[in-house]
Amino acid sequence: MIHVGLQNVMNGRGLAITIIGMTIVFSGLVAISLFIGQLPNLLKLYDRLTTHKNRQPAPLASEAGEEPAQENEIMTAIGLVVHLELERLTGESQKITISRRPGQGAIWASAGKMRSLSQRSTHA
Amino acid sequence: MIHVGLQNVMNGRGLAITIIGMTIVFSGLVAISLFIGQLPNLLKLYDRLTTHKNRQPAPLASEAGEEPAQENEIMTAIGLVVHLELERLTGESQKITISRRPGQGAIWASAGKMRSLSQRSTHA
Amino acid sequence: MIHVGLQNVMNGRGLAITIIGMTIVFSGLVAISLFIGQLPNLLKLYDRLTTHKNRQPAPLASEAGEEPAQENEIMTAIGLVVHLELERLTGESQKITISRRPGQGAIWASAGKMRSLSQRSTHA
Amino acid sequence: MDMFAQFLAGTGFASMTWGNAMMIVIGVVFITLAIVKDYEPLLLVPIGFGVVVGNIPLVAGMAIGVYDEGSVLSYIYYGVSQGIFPPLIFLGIGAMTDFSTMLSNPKLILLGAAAQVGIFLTLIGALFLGFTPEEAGAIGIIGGADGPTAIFLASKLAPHLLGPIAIAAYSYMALVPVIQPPIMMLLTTREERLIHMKAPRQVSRRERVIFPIAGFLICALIAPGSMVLIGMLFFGNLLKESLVTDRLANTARNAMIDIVTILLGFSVGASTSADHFLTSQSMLIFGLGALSFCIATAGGILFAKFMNLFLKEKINPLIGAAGVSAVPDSARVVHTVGQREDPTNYLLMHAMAPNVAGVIGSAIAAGVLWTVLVK
Amino acid sequence: MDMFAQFLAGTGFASMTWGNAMMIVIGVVFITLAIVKDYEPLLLVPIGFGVVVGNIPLVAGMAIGVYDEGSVLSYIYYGVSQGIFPPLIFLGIGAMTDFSTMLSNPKLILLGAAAQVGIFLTLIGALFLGFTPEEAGAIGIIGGADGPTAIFLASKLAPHLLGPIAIAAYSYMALVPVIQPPIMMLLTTREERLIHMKAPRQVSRRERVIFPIAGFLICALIAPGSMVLIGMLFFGNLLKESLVTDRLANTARNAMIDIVTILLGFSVGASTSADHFLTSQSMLIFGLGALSFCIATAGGILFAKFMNLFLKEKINPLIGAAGVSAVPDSARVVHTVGQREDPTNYLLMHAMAPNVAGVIGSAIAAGVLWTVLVK
Amino acid sequence: MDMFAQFLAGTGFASMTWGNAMMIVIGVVFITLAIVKDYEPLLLVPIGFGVVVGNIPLVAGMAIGVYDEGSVLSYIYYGVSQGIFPPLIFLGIGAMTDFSTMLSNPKLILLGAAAQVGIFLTLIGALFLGFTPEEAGAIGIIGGADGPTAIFLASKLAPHLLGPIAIAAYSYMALVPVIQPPIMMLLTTREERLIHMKAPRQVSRRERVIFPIAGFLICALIAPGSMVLIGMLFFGNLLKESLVTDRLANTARNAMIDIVTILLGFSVGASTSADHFLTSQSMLIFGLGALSFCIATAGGILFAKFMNLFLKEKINPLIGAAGVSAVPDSARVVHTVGQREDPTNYLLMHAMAPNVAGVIGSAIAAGVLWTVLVK
Ligand code: NA
Ligand code: NA
Ligand code: NA
Repeated sequence: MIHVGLQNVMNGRGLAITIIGMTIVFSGLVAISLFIGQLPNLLKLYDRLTTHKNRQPAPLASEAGEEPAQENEIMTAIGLVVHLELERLTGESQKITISRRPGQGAIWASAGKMRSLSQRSTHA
Repeated sequence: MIHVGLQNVMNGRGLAITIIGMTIVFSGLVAISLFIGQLPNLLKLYDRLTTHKNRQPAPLASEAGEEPAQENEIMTAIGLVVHLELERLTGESQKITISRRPGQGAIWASAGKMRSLSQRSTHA
Repeated sequence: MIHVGLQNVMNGRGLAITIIGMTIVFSGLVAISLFIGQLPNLLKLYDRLTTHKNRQPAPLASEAGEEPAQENEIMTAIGLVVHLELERLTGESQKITISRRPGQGAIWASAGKMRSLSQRSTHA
Repeated sequence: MDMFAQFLAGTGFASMTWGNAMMIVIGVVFITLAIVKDYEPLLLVPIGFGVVVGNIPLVAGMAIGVYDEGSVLSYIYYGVSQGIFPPLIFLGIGAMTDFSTMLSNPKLILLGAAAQVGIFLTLIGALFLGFTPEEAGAIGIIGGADGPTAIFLASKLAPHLLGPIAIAAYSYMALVPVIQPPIMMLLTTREERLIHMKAPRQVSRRERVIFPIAGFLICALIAPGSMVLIGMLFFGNLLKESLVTDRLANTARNAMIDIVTILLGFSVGASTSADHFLTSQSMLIFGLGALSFCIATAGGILFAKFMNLFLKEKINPLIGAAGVSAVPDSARVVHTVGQREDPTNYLLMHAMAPNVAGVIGSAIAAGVLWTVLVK
Repeated sequence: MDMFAQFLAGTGFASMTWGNAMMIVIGVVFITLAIVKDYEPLLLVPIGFGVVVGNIPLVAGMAIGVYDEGSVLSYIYYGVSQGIFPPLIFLGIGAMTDFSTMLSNPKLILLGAAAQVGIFLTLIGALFLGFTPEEAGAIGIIGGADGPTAIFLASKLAPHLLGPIAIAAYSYMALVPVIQPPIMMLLTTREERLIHMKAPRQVSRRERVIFPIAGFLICALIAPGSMVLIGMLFFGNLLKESLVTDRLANTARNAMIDIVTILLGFSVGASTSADHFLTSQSMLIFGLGALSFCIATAGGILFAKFMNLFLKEKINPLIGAAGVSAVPDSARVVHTVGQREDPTNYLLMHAMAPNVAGVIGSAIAAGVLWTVLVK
Repeated sequence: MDMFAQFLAGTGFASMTWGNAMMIVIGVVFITLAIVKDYEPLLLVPIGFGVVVGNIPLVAGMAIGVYDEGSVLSYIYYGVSQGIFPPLIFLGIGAMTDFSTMLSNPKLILLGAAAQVGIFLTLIGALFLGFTPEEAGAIGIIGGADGPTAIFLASKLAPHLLGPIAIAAYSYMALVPVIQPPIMMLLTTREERLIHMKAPRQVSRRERVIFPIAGFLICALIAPGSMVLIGMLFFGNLLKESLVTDRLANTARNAMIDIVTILLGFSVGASTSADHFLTSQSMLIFGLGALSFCIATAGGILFAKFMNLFLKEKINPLIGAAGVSAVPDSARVVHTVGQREDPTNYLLMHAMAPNVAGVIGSAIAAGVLWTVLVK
């Protein structure tokens, strides 16, 4: 027979588990919170250190992600308009597009393109 | 040695299986046939009952599926033309589009959109 | 203790494996190379034989693949332009399109299309 | 250099048998038919290449082939031998099937029942020829004209015959445009073939949503053995028709069914190594399979003519031939034969009704056979 | 014709129980809610249909059901019972989750921690009612409001309760728009609900790339038991945010997660056959589950009010309710409730921060429970 | 509160070793290289994150890691340890590979054979250093510059070295743009590097359809051990070139290969826990791996120069370096080095011929090694 009662909670160390559990959950998320909060400062520090020593700023993000932005901007704007128009037409449906990375596999793609071009030329 | 002959069919209860099998296949499909045949009437009955009791007709289909049709119609027409044009261009190839449901995941989508908008604005 | 030395190579038949291995690798690729080199001639021979006997050239490729090219050509050209424009807009991203075969499943597609057409007509 | 001799003895040339060579030729013929004649290419190309792969003589002691424990092909084949792939294919088929025409003309469903007579008469034939009841059931299901159903039932009743049964089922499905027209011409008059049928009525979304649930309950309660196949078929269809699970339906009918089709076709093909496949039993199975397709076609047509005795709006009996399943090829054949007589007669949509009903019918039949014959 | 009698005895009608019938009705209700009310359709439709399938009475001696060794459903269910599917779903969720708002407002993460109190208080409640510690842990995780996490932990701690726990978790997740608003109204004043929050700052790509790696290390080192779930979540997010693995992220959040969702939902549903499911334990689990959702919601809201005691820029305490996870439904509920008071208040983006933090929080909690309670 | 102490003792911080920390740093370096330098990101990101995950110290008694029976990671790793994933990746590679340039210039195939000398000389080196023949074979295949082939052979011959071999193979493949150019400059004169090659001829569809079937038969009959890898490669290519199975080819080269790549990369990475990975053997394997890449590159270049002694139309010997496989990176490296001397020299298309031939060559070599060395 199953007994209902506080003794079960004691036997199952319910309180200990709760305290430990909430402590660890909070530890984990507080640690993440603190790390995230400091991350921009750490990155600024890293940038300053690397810029000091070398000639250029750090390569990872501000460069890779944001330098070519000026030229990308117009494209993005056009892309947005096209996207919104398409969305309007297709009634909220959203095309899933597997965008191949430019570098990766570009050779294969160009191989295919060359072939199709040369094939066409035999008839042109 | 394998013997060919009617005795095998008897031993294997071939006739019984055939009669039972065809009976059950027919039972199943006749039952489906009868159900399908009555389904529109059942639905009409259901609609009448629910309309009697309550103020509005049943929510499921006639509403959810068909009410916004007037405004969707023009979109559908445009969509069809675009689709047929694309089909003509790409030679019968058919784009598989995973259309996300408007509700589901729309938050995530909008999150992405907001981010891209604000990113652009830093350069505009 | 592991001993380093030539005796290991002898015991492991390293030289024999190397010679056999490279021989077989070369055999395989030389055989492929020779076959590929002769393939166009073999196909020409096959075409001549079949044209001699029958009225038409072989059905497989030159027909299936290239006969409708004259009419496909303009489509391909348009398609290429559209593709390149899209690529320009979307920044090298490449849409993965699952192109259904025209024959296979076309019925199902047309079933769907018919349904949607008739559905619309109830509102038009 | 005895290692070299040893290796040479291990090459395929040394241990190649005539049977292997013949099977490789058959595999190439399958691929050629698929490419040149466009017969069921999504199945014949994987199966054909699998047949070629499965007949390369193996080196003793290496785990390579479908029947070698621990080999890659054996892991892939596991989905076939345990009957896991067929229900997943049914899921995808359900997610791409439109039952509308069937819903709008329920009496055509009976044609899909009548055509299943091919299954049971072939079972009797197989018993007659000395096959065990389990084997006879697995052979009979070839007449269901439905590849996944045939593989599923064969894996449950007669795993040792799975290869020939699967190959026979898919071969004849690919040959439907060759097998059916003569029988259709033989059993119908020109007047019958000229019958035009009324356009089907519009089916509401509610009907299309309710059908997969109710249809499943009816089938599964009457024949619980059909639960897995029928359940997956109607589950896929519900994903499609509910409209709120579009993305799942899309994946089920694209990536998922494609992956399973590739693995199923290839590994079924690879299971046909000559020593397992080239037996007198296989020849009998192919003979019985051809017979079953003919009987099934005739069954559908004759039942349509029988129904016409009672109906005011006559059915074009050609569409009875679509009751065999073989979706959508047999419906297309019906359409083509009908148009040969009268180019203005569009039978395609009407033929889809018995065609999809035939899928349900043969899944029920498989459930019955499994229940009755399983040990 | 005793074979016919035998077959009839094997049909579903003969062995149908009231429990089965009730479960089938429940399955249909799930599907109906999904379609008509649009409650979590991607989960409720597969689960609902699975419930219907799982309650068709089986024929003795046939391997059909989830619990029959060698059946197709048992192979699919293996991914559930071994906890394989949940991490794969987390991979896909990671590949579609945007942590930006969380990164831009790190203090909101704490709300996602506070809401996990529902897990532990429910554990105490379950212990009180006589469940074993392992069972109590598995039941408590329902309060994490995260289906895959609940299934994962239940499969590890209390596999015999997996069905009810999974169904309870998904049911209440679907019912979030019904459960949460009254609690939110009860625990907040109108002034609090009117609080507008500052627009989040712009997050750089570097932050978004570093976060999944660093976040994983922090969580996994503090609670190694959460490694599998958290690892997959952040792995998927890295695939997304690195931008160089777009195609992998795309497949993870489309084809892969869809396939796993279909199989998981369907087989979890099919595991609820009445004899396994309709027990007094299940009723208790459903009761405790409802309780845990309420406690979790209250925990998040009250902790937000507590934080406001110390903060200059006040948090709108409504967004504390989003700390339960149930992504993205509870964030949407927060937004809706907020707009009811002030249509110009856009809480959606702010609520996403505790919402995704809640996913991490409940995965950590699951890791702790697994570590502490595993035998 | 001894439970708390017990839990603390179970956290990662307590049991973290220097080895684990070092491996985590290596994992982060992999990810960084992939993102910043764009080195093979589709592989290095999953592997790198897997390395991080695999080096979180585990709690005793919990089934989490790759080597713990019944853990989720062990199920995923099963596809690696049984060699199931590599053939599936080859299927996808076949479905995206265009063999046209190879077909149009068959003599360049020999360069793909010559570069395999790296495999066998490395095998001799490994034997010399005291590895067993099986281990030496598995290490030698690193010189094949083909990740899936290396994993496949290592899983068959030396499963205990699979981790280091896979990581070495993928690392050096990623580093091809760093390793190859100096060797290319060293072994060629400026005149040689300036050689222009004639544009390849047009290849008909028939040739492209026949090639995968005939090529498979040739390879599989000469080296049956290569059947699985080569079979899948050419099966995928047939799906692509037949044009009638487009949808299958599309799924094979998208959803399917992506899913397998994610699972393979992640679980290979996770198999590198420091105690399994940081051994003196691993260091030797990395040394031998670097050597094998250099030998393979040199082998291809020198054989091209050797062929030029007999050819009227000279080959640019740079393209010999593409014979190592590492598709398509080494072909790109050839192109880049060639353009450095003469920007009008487009070697890319020419280099693709030995590049894809190198894939076939190393699969044959793997088949030979498997046949000769398997116990
Ligand atoms: Na049928
Ligand atoms: Na949560
Ligand atoms: Na190679």
